Amino acid sequence: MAEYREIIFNSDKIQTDDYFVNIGPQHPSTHGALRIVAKLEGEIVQSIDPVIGYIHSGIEKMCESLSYPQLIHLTDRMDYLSAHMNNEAVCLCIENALQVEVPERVKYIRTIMDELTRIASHQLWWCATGMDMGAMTTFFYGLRDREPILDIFEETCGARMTFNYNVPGGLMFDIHPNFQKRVKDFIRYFRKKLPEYDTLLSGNVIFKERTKGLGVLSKEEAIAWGVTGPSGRASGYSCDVRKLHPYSAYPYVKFEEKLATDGDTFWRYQLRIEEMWESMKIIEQLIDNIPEGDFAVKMKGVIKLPEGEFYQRVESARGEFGVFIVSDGKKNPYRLKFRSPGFSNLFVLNELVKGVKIADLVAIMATLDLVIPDIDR
Amino acid sequence: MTNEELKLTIAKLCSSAEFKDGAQFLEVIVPAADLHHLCRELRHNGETAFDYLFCLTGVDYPTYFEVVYHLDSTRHRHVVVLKARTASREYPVLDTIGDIWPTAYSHEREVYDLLGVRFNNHPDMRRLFLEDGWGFPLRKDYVDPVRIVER
Amino acid sequence: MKALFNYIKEVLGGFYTLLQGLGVTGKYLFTPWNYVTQSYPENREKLQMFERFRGEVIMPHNENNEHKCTGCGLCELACPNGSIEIISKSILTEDGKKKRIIDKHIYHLGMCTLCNLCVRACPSDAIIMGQKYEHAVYNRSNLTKVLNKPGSKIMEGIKE
Amino acid sequence: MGIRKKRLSEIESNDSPIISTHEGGSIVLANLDAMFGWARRNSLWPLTFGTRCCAIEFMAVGASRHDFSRFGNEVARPSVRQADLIIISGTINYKMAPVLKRLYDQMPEPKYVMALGACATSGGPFYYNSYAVVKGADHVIPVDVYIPGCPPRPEAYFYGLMQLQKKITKDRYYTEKKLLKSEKLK
Repeated sequence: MAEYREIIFNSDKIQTDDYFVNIGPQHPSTHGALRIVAKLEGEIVQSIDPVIGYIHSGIEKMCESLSYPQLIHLTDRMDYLSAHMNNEAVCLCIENALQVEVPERVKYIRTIMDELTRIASHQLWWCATGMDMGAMTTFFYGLRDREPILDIFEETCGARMTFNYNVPGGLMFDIHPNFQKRVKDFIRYFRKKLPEYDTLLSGNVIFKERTKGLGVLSKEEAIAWGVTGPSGRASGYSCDVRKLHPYSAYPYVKFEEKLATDGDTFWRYQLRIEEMWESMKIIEQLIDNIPEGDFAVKMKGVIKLPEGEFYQRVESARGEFGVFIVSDGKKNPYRLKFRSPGFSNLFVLNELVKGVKIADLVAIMATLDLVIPDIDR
Repeated sequence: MTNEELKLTIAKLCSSAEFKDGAQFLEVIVPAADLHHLCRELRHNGETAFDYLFCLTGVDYPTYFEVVYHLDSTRHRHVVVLKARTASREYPVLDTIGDIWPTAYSHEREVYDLLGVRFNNHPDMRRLFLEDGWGFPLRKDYVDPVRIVER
Repeated sequence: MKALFNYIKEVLGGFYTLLQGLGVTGKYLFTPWNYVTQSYPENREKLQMFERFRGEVIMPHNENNEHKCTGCGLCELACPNGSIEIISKSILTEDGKKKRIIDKHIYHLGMCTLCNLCVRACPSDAIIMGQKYEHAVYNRSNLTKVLNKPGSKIMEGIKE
Repeated sequence: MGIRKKRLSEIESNDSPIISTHEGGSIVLANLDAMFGWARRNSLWPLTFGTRCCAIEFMAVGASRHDFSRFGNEVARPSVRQADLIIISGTINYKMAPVLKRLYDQMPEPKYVMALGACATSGGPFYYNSYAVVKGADHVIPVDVYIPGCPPRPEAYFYGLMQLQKKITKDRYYTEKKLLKSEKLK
């Protein structure tokens, strides 16, 4: 008996082992086929190891055998929530390499579509975040407001999500005659509905208590780990490509780059809500002033890039998206690399979750806004 | 800093670097032996202060592999592109720079997974996307008659 | 005392935020004009897709069973994922020349990503995007279609 | 409980699943079959198995505009043990294929599989030149209904669901079992 007492109360002799929990790849809170191996001590996370590759489809290899206009449709399937930005990045890269100046009309339409895509993406992220924390209501409200945007896309581009609307040198079609009216209707509608989001989730005391001060990322860490987009800006890291390296019609509009200093889960959440307001402001400045003109410039039948290396960065809904093309002068790229924002944002997760409870791991992961095909490519 | 000034600064830090004016950015070809040293200098030097590595990728050339580092400075807002070449195609090895920019660890794993370039001193050199025993698919001589349907 | 007062205030304030959220959902319960749900199989006759909607690739035929396709193969080249195959055959024309015309325009709907590149590539507007969206089948082989109807021929006046 | 499920090879027609009806099914058991079919087809619980863009469209199907609870398809289950329909919404690659197979094996009978979108149907955009993607989910598990489109519209999903319900209605359990026994006796 005395021996047992000694073992129980003398902690030196008790041996513990690491406890591993495997989350995914089929798990509703990992937003796709992400697998996370979490090392726990009791309920406290010690470290995690993200295992990716469950949707790896070899897009970069496939692009080496496709011509430039053909490979654009694959970028839709990478980050399907910011499909238009990905399309645009490839098109801008090709246009810059060939030194083609697209008409002003194209720039305006691309910017409006970018911002609509950003709003739609953030709405869906809002649904998913609410669901990860156990609030089913957000799912219905966010997706209800997303449907009018999808209608606008479908009327103009012909598809709801993967629309392949950009071609090198411009757009595939002109905008639909109803486009401006529909966009204005939507902005009017959404200005009324967005405060509801605050009432439902951001103002909710349970949500606030759960997210404030959780998963803090400092500015230096954010830069060193390459965390961009709203997740990086929540730490005070000014990384908005729209401001730093303006493209399309962003030089013509006035908008604010929202920054926060706390870098916790709540501010990563709050910044995305504020970005939706900013996006609406950008659309309102542009929608009435779309200049007349062509919707595409005439390109050669076979597009061949000059020899060299070209890099183009755009701001997608998740952060800085980059396209790196190595061309050897043929009609298909020699090497094509997509710098996806989610890839860098995922690997900082290990730093954020040390010492939090396993239920909070899901909350932190939700506010990093991961889209797994964007990471896996 | 302009590209010319950058050129002078980098030439001072690493005498064996070659320069090339690219289409967009200043491109610097660094010998593999000097890579880690130069990166450390560029990161901690107050004039250059390249603290943000935004893209790391590998390219397969017929006789060597090239790893391309895109560096940005959040203080000075200038960009430089570093390129390091492996000595051979059979045993491609470079030094890791993950201790300077931690984001490089995961990117280097990706380069290893897809191209087979190994990085010295990397703490966790495992496959990332694919399972052990696959070939390195982004190499130009990769063939897989079972899984790939050629068009 | 003050701490206790603050505590009670906090608890009540927390309840108030919860009630606010409930108020939003409660409002929609009693305002039927805000309902957005569509009832699909019931409204099937009335349901109209947008005119640019891309449902499948079709080849329009006129009443004489004629189409515009010359079998040039540009759509096959433009397709990024190989969902179009063109099989051509050679025939003898009246003046004794050999001519290649289209035999079968095979379209794999199960592989198509509806990217519209084939329609853009077609020089004679022979193929367009159709509006049909109900394609579900039990057997995958039913998704491979032959777009030109049997016995059809090329319309007069279409040059290659 | 071995419930024999109709496999694809047994169905030739596209529009309606013609499943051979056996002569002499008894009145009680035939009615029981019809009742089971009715109950099953009106409470299909899907598994949340989303990999690529089609998963987002599947979310849209579940949301307020389209609302799949009208079909009794209501509760998307995170665990296979509570679900009876896998909707493969997205690409399946060689790393994911064993996971999918395992999920299918863990599922209780009767189980149904729906391939949503071009990737699950045939590999879609990744059919040619891709080293990682399985060329269609039916190389891994048997699929009941294929819905092409990239991604399919919510209405297309509902049409596929109705086709699946039609198939379940024609499914036979008791009459089939009796027939199997009599075949064995011969």
